Amino acid sequence: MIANNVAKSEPASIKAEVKNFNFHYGAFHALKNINMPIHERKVTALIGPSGCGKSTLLRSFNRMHDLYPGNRYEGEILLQPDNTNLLDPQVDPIEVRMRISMVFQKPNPFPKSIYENVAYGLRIRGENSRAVLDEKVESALRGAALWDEVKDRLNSLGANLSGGQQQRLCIARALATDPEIILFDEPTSALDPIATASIEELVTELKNKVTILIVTHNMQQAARVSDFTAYMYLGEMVEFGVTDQMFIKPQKKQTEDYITGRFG
Amino acid sequence: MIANNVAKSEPASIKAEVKNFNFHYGAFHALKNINMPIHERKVTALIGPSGCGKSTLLRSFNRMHDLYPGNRYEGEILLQPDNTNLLDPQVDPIEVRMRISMVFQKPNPFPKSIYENVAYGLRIRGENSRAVLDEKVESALRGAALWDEVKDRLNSLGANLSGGQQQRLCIARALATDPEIILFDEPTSALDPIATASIEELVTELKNKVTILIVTHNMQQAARVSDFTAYMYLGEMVEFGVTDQMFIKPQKKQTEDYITGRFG
Amino acid sequence: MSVVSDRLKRSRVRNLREFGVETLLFLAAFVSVVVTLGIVYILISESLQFFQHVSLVDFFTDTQWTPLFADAHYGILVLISGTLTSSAVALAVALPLGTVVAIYLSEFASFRVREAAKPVLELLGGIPTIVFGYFALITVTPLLQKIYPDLPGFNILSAGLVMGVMIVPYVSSLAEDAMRAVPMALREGSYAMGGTRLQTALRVVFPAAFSGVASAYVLAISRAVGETMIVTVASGSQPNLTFNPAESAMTLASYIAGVSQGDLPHDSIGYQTIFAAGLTLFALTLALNIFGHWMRKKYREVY
Amino acid sequence: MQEPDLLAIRAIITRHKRWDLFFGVLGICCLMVGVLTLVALFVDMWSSGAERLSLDFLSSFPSRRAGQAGILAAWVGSVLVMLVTASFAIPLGVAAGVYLEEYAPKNWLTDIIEINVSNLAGVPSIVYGLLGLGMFVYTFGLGRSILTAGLTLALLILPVVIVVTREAIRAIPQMIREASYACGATTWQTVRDHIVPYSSAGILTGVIIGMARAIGETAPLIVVGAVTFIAYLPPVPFTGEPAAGLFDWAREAFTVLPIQMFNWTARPDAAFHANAAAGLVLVAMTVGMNALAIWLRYRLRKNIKW
Amino acid sequence: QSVVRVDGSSTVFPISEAAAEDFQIARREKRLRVTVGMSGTGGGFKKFCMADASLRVDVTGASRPISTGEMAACRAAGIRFIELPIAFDAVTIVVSKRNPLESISIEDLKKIWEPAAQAKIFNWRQVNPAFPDRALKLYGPGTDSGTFEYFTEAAVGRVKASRGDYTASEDDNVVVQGVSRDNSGLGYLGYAYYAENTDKLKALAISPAVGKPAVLPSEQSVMDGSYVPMSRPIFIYVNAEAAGKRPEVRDFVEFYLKHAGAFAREVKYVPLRDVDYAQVLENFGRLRTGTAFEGHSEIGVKVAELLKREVKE
Ligand SMILES: Nc1ncnc2c1ncn2[C@@H]1O[C@H](COP(=O)(O)OP(=O)(O)OP(=O)(O)O)[C@@H](O)[C@H]1O
Ligand SMILES: Nc1ncnc2c1ncn2[C@@H]1O[C@H](COP(=O)(O)OP(=O)(O)OP(=O)(O)O)[C@@H](O)[C@H]1O
Ligand SMILES: [Mg+2]
Ligand SMILES: [Mg+2]
Ligand SMILES: O=P([O-])([O-])[O-]
Repeated sequence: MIANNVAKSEPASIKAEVKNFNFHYGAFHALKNINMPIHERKVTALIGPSGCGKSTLLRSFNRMHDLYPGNRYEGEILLQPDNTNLLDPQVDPIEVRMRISMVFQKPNPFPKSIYENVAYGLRIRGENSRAVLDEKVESALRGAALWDEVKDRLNSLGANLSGGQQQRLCIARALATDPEIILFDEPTSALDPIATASIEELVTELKNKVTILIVTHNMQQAARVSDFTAYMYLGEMVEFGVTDQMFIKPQKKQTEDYITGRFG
Repeated sequence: MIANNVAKSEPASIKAEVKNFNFHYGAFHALKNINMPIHERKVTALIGPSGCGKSTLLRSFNRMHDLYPGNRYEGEILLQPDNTNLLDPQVDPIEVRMRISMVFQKPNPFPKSIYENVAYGLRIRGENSRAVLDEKVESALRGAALWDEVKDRLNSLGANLSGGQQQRLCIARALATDPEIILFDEPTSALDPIATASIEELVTELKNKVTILIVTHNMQQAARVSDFTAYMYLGEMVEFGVTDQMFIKPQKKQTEDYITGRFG
Repeated sequence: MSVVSDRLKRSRVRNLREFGVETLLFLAAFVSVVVTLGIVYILISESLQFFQHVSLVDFFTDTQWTPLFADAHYGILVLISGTLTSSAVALAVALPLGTVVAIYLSEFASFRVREAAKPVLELLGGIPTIVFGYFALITVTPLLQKIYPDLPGFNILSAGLVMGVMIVPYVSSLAEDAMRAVPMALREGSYAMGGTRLQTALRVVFPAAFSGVASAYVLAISRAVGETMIVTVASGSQPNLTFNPAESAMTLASYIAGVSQGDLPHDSIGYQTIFAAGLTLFALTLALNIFGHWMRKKYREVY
Repeated sequence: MQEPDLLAIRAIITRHKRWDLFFGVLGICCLMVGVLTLVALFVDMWSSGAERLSLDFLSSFPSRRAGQAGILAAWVGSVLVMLVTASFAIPLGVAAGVYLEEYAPKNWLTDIIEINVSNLAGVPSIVYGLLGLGMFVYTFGLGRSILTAGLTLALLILPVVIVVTREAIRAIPQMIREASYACGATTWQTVRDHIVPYSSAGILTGVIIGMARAIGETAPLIVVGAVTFIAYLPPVPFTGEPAAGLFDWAREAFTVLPIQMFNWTARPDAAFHANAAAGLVLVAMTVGMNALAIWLRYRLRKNIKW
Repeated sequence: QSVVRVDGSSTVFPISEAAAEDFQIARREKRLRVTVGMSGTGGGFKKFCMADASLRVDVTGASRPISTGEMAACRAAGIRFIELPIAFDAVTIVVSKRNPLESISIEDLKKIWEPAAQAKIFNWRQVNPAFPDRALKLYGPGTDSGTFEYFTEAAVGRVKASRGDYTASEDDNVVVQGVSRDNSGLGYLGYAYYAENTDKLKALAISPAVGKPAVLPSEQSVMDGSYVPMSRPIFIYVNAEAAGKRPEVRDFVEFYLKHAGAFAREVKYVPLRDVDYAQVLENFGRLRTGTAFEGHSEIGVKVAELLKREVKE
């Protein structure tokens, strides 16, 4: 069903794989038999019209749905290299989340200082040595291209930053703990064009270090930042493929209609 | 400064005109020297990236900003045929709102019956005759292409309708009082594609009876429904023109970048 | 170009009606100011007469409070000490308990537990305080005496403990509201980092909700300071300058209530003392509330 | 790619989860302190007063013989006092809440009113008693009557009503207001047609909670002068000889449940202490009112979706 | 419909309440009404002598005679009153059942309660070396009560002269509660409270002076005048104008006086002798206004003698 036009011959480069995945919000069947691979150190974009289930799929990767009652997973998401099905009830969601970070649609820095925001993930892992923290906070902020802007006011509140800076702060927070995958849910939709550009640039750089999964409603953004694209519609995966090919020559009429803006 | 490529030779067809309009949210200068005409019984679209001031401009037309303290208008919006500046302090905002209706981004029916939702505008004008109300409610619901779907349950709650139906109910509410202009602020952004299509169709039909001003973040939508388009950026009116020309051959590089999705 | 078309002119009738309604509503809101002024006027005018008999120095430095005895002393510190001690005991129960319950209900409990527990706790706050008073005296004190036989039959401790339990719902309910108002996005932010419930609750939600929690605390403190019947019934109304909860004591409020039961002659100094005590109590709670207002402004939610 | 140190992560998680568990248990324990106190209180009152509860108890006047004493005058007094309280506190409080939310400009006067309201909410009830005594009894000459008691308690719960009204109003989404204004409604029309109707359930909840508090108040009523023994009911309007006026009952002397209870517990004769079953009735009344409020709030949350 | 308003002493309250209850039953067909408040003797006189007729009460109970200040207030308001003794109360000194003490002398009571003892006397031993060495915890009625005034006058010698650091309450059960639970407690209260709680409290016999025999409070010892100085008459005061002009007030007071003996016994007070009640009724019938006292209690006074005294206003 899925037109997987990526060579299957690169097994080493698969970081995770979604297999026959179904998701239910109570009685509502939100995701239907999803299959897709996540390539290591690549950017995979999820696109589709509003309500098609992009966020739902993304949030399954770090078991975010466990926070709310009544949600049900079916099928597997296999995480490599240990080949763990991260949906397995035996697997602790906290463990999953420690390995897979997330950046949200609206920047949501904690009501703490910039420093403490970034250090948060380390602190809850029990890291209290100031030296280690200092070093990791700095490198995360550098990684999020924020260091130069905030290095003189690490103790001011995260909320005092501009929207784009806050979003980069959230990225730094996600980076600080060396995650294996970072999930982005429409990370720029609340931002102005300039901030958007800086985040996009950042995402492109980050993929050298970490696997990235990004939801966006902006086709151009998907085209600009991603290596692979999955097009979803009404809870189904319509098409998955290498971004460049998909945008030039989608295999399905439906995908083409969407990409060219004929609906949505 | 504004490239007004519409023939100035049709004065009778101008419903309203924005002249040297500035708007301040307290200390924040949100709209800067806006000039544009609103053509009678045409659809004028306002487009531009998030935060550029589209909603702010739209809401100035029915003095919505009067509801909040600290907002300041400067300049004029001349409403025809009265040739009155509707921002004049002597003008009663209530009279303005009775003549210029509005439909919001998220459908916001009152928690009353469908019938009472539509009748509300008439009731506050003192209309209490059941016969008149019945007639006007029906014609407004027909105008909003909702009559057939709800005629058997006029007494059920507005909130029980689907999102698209709710939005059409809000349109019916706006239509019921025979307004001269209807303002739409991203009326479909909370709706699914099918509901979106029905609203777009409705807007196209309505322009036979009433002047329409619509804000949208969806370029394709602007292209589909509007006769004129205004492109705004950071509180300024960058370009105003006939929609077809603007989408085919915008006069400014900036507009072109935006329309082709190179940023935003 | 300032010609305003008739169709758009302001309507005088409508404006008048709107103005009339607004004025009426304003007057209703202003009643609260009138009430405060009334309270202040009554307290101050009676207290002024009181202070013609008693110097402020005596009032604040004397260590005995026996205004109604032949050998009269007017040391308000005695009542203040009782008020502070009983409040301290109550708050030592109410604040930690209330906070833990709030955190538990907002972050740990399932929806069903929360929906069931909150109303039950709120019932606790709705029970007449006089009922609590007898509960403290007749049930709690003997229990405490089993543990601590030297405890006198009237003591601050049992009144304070019961008062604390009574105040728990004020703290937990408001603090829980404040914590639940913290956007889910912040919680998700913390969980997404691998935080546990407790870490999320203590490190993210609680600090984010702090201004709301603080106003819950302020309300709890003013409840404790002003609580009357529990102390009147259970802690013995004995004017001791003491901070020992195992003793019997009199608070500002219980003094007023006790003396009011006797209904002293209007112009006697004894009668004026209740206003002096009332004024002190009012000043105490006013200071608290202003402090609370300031706290709320300072730590307004930053999320 | 960093090789995940799963074992280290798992060790950390196990440790943290222990704390989680500990806190969960602590939370339940703290919750139980409250719940058990409530239960103990009920059991306590029930065991000492249940046998006195009967129709006779509700329909007899007080008596010096414990076994014959009833609470007729007291509960009627409580109900009438509440009637007065409600009819003043609700309109005033709602009007004030509406003003503060929908009209008040942001200026110093509004600020003062706001600080004032929150301050009044914290003023000890006994101080309201002093106010009622000075204002209603001595200044306005309303006597030590049902009216005075009702007004005093009305002032006492006024801040509660105001605060709750404001909260209920604040829960109405701004877009509903905008929709109304966009239809051309004036502020008053918006308030009348939307704000008050949509917040009415919330306001009602608050009013009930306020009333439940007022009905249990003892201290301020002692100050304004409730009587202790009263063996007749206030006149029903338009009955009796000569016919009573519509509001004559409001000028009558009164007693209320908490006062009656307070008096009985103060008796030398221990048989009266069982009459603190009056307390059971009182608690039943407040619990009933609170339960009603809770039920309303629950219904409200379920029914209203914006 | 006019109401007979009664207020005043909490000591007298049970008797007034009984009178009000039975009176309303007896006069049911006439629908006569009585309210009884309980504001203490001082509070009662305050309402009794109030200038504002709408706040004034018709009858007030008093566990001590009217004071000079109160008389002045009444005079200022133009109120004349009739003083009517209705029973005896015996101020009873109580200790815990587990306290070995059986009797106490007035001197020792003075040492315990005088103002000079405040913040000084905290141990029984400090009072009398014969007493046990244990903490002394004191309980007593509130300062606005007649019991307090009478006790201070009788024990310390000056009205209201008392230490202030004891547990004071207008509610006499507080004394019962406190003393019964406190092995080292001592308190004083009205006889009725002791009579109802003989299972929890022990009354001390009182010796009026060192060397004199100690006497326990009882109906007998009060009636025969041997329980001195702690027994005292209690009164009601009636507004003379109301009694003269309002038949229901007159009717109520007469009813009250006719049954006072029975009511008093029922609520555990000591009644007067029948001849005395007859005399009281007669005094009332003549609307004999004024007080037989000098504005303060007298220790060890005899009712029969009182009723014959010259009265003044
Ligand atoms: N908590 C929930 N309970 C029930 N249904 C839900 C819930 N969250 C989302 N849904 C439904 O699941 C479907 C997928 O939602 P999802 O948020 O994943 O869409 P999306 O593709 O991310 O859309 P958007 O671009 O608007 O964010 C939608 O139909 C939505 O209404
Ligand atoms: N109430 C307000 N107070 C202060 N600034 C405001 C307010 N509302 C909007 N703004 C600012 O005014 C600018 C224009 O806002 P506006 O809502 O008109 O943008 P928009 O073009 O409608 O954007 P969007 O597509 O996101 O709705 C933005 O920078 C916004 O931050
Ligand atoms: Mg989404
Ligand atoms: Mg907008
Ligand atoms: O109420 P008293 O009898 O003690 O005045």
